[in-house]
Amino acid sequence: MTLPQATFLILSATALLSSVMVITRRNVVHSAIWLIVALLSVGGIYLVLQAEFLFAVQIILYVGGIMVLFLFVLLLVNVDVAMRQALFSRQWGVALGTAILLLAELVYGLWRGQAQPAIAAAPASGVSPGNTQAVGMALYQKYMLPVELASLLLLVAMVGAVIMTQKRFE
Amino acid sequence: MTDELKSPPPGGPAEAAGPPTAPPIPAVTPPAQKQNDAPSLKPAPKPSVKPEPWVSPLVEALQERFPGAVSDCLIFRGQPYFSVRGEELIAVAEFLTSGEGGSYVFLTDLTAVDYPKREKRFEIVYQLYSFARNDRLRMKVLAADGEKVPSVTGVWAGANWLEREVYDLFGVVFDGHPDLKRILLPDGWTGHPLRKDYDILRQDTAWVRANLKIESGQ
Amino acid sequence: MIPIHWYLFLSAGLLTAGVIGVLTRRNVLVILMSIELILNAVNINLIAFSYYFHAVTGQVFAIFVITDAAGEAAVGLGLIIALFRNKETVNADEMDLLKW
Amino acid sequence: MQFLFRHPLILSSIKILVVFMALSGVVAYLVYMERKVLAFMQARLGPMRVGPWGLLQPIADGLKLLLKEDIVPARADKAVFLLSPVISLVAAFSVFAAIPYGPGGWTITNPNIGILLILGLSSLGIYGIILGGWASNSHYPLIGSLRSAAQLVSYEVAAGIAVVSVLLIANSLSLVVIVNRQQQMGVWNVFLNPVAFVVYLIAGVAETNRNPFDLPEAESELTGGFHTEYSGFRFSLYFLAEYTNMVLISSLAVVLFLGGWLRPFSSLRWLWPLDYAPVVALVGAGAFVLWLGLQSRVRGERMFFAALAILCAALAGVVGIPLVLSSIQGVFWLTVKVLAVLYAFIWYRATFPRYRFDQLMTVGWRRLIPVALSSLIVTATMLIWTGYRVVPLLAANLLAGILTAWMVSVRGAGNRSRPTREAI
Amino acid sequence: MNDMLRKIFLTDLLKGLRLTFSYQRPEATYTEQYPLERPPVAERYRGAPRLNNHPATGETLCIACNLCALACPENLIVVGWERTADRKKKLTTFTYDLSRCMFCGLCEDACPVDALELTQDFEIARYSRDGLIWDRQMLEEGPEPTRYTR
Amino acid sequence: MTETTFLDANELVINMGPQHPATHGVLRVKLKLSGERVLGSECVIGYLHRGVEKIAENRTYAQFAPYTDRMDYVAGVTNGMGYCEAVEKLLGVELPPRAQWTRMTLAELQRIASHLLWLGTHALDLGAITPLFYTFREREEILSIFENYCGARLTTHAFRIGGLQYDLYDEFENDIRKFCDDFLLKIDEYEQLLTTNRIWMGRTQGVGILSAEDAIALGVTGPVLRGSGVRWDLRKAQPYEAYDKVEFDVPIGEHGDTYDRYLVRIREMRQSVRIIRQCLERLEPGPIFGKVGKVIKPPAGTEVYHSIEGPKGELGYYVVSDGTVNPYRVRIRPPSFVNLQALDKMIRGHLVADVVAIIGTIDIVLGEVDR
Repeated sequence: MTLPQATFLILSATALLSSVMVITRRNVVHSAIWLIVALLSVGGIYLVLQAEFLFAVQIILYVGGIMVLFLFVLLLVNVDVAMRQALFSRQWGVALGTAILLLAELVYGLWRGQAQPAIAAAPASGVSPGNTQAVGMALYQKYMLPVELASLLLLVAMVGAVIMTQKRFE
Repeated sequence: MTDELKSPPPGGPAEAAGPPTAPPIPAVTPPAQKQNDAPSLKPAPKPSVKPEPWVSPLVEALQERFPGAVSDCLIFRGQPYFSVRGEELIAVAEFLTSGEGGSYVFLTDLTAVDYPKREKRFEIVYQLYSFARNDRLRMKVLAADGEKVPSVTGVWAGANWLEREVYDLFGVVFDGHPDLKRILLPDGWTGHPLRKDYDILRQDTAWVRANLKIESGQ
Repeated sequence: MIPIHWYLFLSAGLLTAGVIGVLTRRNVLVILMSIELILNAVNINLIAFSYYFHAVTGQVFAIFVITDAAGEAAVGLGLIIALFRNKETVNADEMDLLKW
Repeated sequence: MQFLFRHPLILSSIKILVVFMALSGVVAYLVYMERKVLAFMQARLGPMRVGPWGLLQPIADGLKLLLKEDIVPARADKAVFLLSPVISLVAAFSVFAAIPYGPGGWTITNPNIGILLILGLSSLGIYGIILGGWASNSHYPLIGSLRSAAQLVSYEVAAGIAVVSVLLIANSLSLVVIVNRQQQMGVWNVFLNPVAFVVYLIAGVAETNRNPFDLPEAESELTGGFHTEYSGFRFSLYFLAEYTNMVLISSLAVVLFLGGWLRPFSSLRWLWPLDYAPVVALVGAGAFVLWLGLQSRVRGERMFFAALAILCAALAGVVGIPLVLSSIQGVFWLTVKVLAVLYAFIWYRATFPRYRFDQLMTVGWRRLIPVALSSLIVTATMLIWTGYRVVPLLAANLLAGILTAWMVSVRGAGNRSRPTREAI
Repeated sequence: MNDMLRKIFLTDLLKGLRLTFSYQRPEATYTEQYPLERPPVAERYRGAPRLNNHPATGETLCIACNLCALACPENLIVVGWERTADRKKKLTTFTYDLSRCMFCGLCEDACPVDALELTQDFEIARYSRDGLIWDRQMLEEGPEPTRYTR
Repeated sequence: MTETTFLDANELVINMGPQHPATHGVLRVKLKLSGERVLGSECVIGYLHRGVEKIAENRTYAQFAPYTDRMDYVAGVTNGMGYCEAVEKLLGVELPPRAQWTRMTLAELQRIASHLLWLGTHALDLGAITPLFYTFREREEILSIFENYCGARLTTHAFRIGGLQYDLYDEFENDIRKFCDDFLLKIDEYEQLLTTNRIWMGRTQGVGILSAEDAIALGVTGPVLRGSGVRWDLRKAQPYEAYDKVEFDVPIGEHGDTYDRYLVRIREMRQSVRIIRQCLERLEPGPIFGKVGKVIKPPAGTEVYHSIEGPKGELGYYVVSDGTVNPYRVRIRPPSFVNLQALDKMIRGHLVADVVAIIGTIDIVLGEVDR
């Protein structure tokens, strides 16, 4: 086993374990903490994939931004009340069955697909696909329109969030 | 620098105007200089030793308006005071705050004195001040133990804590006070320490034992 | 050399965890977090393929996904705050009225 | 032996260890410096008791904190409570891996996303604060951590935008490249874009929770904010993290704006005497210490100061060796500049009152971000229009900065308009 | 104009910064290094009490008139005396409860012969109440002066 | 977690004090908050209650004087002066001029010292740590003058009923002149740090507004009242000692907010310097004690209310005599106690951070509030 492989295995184990923790913890803050761990390990996997820029984005935006927002809201709303209520919704049995079915399907499909070598071609060495500059160029030249659209989306989301959280005028 | 004091010049705009919402409060002018500008060692007039009857238009107005309610109008060292019956207290207070009554709008102090041997043992003392007249006035209400005194919080909002303090330390109950409870002593205290029959060496031993978990040292 | 399947399996695992979370939990906040898990599963796939195909497109789309996640978090959390203010609950089961 | 040092892992480990140790010492003595500088600004003497001139005070403080009882509140979330300070500290320390301390080998690592990595890692420290405040299960810490979260998120935006305008000039995310670029241009970025520098500095003060932006731990309001319930060792971790962050923000300011390890006027050859500044500084320090020793009336102190002076002299001798001199040149200048920025931080603390929370948000969102944005836009425009030329960049930036500052402050707090209270 | 300068170039803040910076000159330091350098205590300082003896004879100056005990608001002075053969009062004991003393100086004022004096010794704080009731011997000899070592 | 959170419809109750760095002692304020906004408050006091008024009934007139120093323990001189004057009024004693001028000098110095302490701690509450050290340095100078004059620094017991116990010491006038000259420069320094500072202005302007009507209705006195725009100072309105013979202005504020109260106190300090200089010029040799017997026995059945302008407001003493050596009743009208009542009015609708500013601006001393 090579070093990247070992790194990958450790990271993915952490990611999977913490994602399980996210959905099973009673305390929402603990869920959030586990989610942060999961996101960090996913970020690590980006590094293994030589996507440094994505790694940075993952940490700055996801971990440093979105999750802080999550925690902020968690502290605002009453965690205590939520903790005393039932953990799972009423149809949790059906849901769990469905999800497991989905997993089985996916695993089966992947297992079958593994046999076909077309995708699993090893990358030719040379230019790293994770070059920050390349990503930037792609974003601002080829995908200019989507970038603009995404910025518009964010703007709308921001305005929406601000308006929604305003206290109502009595 | 030394003489350049950075204060507004006297009679500046601030003095003339005041806050726009402020009531017309005249700037208080100092009274005329006393005669003994340079108090020498001339033998001063022998100071009086007892209060003298107080005669003034205000007393007359009070007696006319509230017949029988005002008594013991005395003056000592230039400080007039009089007693009011408890029933008429609010009416008298409202009259005194009005312009006609001298606009004593400022309740400086409210306290009590305990005379345990008298029939009405408590003297509730109101120190009033009038900005318009630059004058002080002392009003007293007599109350027996357990007798309720009407609260003047409606007339002077500042009486709130002062009445609580009198309640706390003398046990005088004020009728109509918004939140009459102990203020200086703990809520569970028994007794009212400023009464003359409250021994200064007597702590509330039960309270001390329950709350401080020690034996009272006295 | 890491076979691409490893990434795909990991991604499938994260996806399933996210789906389970969304479907079974009652707390809206946890549901939102589970959605983040699903989005991350997607991202792993995108970047893995981008790596194996030597194309930055996958990364670009991963960035869009993250942008989307940010928007979703902002709006979602805003909704939750508004809901909590009015109904004092963060429980999905109890949010069954179309108006309050 | 030789090949061991050549292996990147081992070399990195050694570097990490050295940086960690040095940083711990720097932070400990930063606290000493803060106390001394504050004291002098306040007509006091500061620590004088532990050791000569209180020089051993940081050690005494550390020992005291270590020996103090470590209290965990009864209804606290114990695991999170214990973990949070560690998060803060790790986040603060790990960032230093990416800071270039000097040219060539004076870096632990030089990732091509350098500045992004630093911003990302340092933003993790916030979790220590939020979770610590939450886990304490107490009102004041909770308010403190909420304030902190809001404050850090807000000011990161301003700081980020200010950093971006530097990145535009340098055309790279790598810190080493940024410094090299400043050398090539012969001028520090602060002279190209002073507006961004000011914005970054103010936002940096806010990000380190320092006066006048120290609301999350405002002692007179929140009795210490998020770390109210912390004591002893765990408190010292927070403390350490905070001061490490201070060093970090100053180091970044130096690298991004003040030429990093570069000597002042590094492009002017004829200023070569400046290269001997390390020697002069050490000799000066030795002389000062000697003077202190002569002043002292305590025998032990005199001995100590004499020894210190001799040490300084010896160091000056070692540094005077040309090879050594040229190799520590970068680190010396970096240290001097970082100390200067840190001094400014302390100076603010000695001078300013504290903002209120809504005012803090106003400053962040309504003042700093517009100014930073205008500087960013102007920088980008000027770079395209005139290229890398100092005077147009500087002039345009100043103009834009002043204009924006004027615009945002027109209806600002400085007016004698007095907001009435919000009615209930 | 001034206002604009203030708003944009933060001159108000710079003014404060200049002031604090200027305070770093060494002569601005105001600290007294107390145990190392003892500050001078005012001549009239009211500190630890002392019962004065006649400098020449060593006899106590106190005439046991008890005025100090009467003047004391806290009633902490107890003067003991006996009548000598010629009906004169003679001091036997003198206790002074320092733990209750508020150093108001009324006893000193009351003393007609300058026997009782509040001295300039201010280092009388103790960790316990023990030994704070001073007897005649203690009052005459004065407390052990505190010594500080570095 | 606790039961309530910030977003709840019902409010959060927070205890500020009695152990809180910004409540100036052992004041406890129960704050009802919605988020960080104050909905209402309740002061819980009495932690320092020592029953001073009860003690007075068990002491002689002279013996009670030292206890007054311990009420407003940062302004012992004015406290003692008020008490002595009240008893003197009860006795009908006239003071010799030298005693009057000395008392005024020291009282104004004490006013400066009290305001300095207020300024330092108030600035500290708002996060400016340095003014505290500067103001304490000047206060130290004043306290040294006190120490030289009467042998104590805080609990001075400087005056006796009927005059002065101590005549001036040799360097008295020089010390004070030098202090006055330096001090005016030092005030400029405080103002450089605070008055025009944008943060300071932002923190204090518009905060804790108290209208003149409210101030009068609540019985508020002193700089707080003057900050609300009422030009009323007992030294002018009902002069005691020899305040009618000195010139000074009574600064007032316009808006009734924390900033105005700050300015009022700063200007008052300058006015105090002005008064002190005039006092020193008038100070001439002469007797320092009025005609008071060894044993103070005011006539039976008499009573007197006398109040002075203390640093914090009207400090009144109501003394009732029954003809014995012990006062029958001494009532102390503490300015802090009455002023503190206005706190609730002033903090409603403000943020928690403003509560700190407003507590500071009232300038309370808990020793006086609780007595």
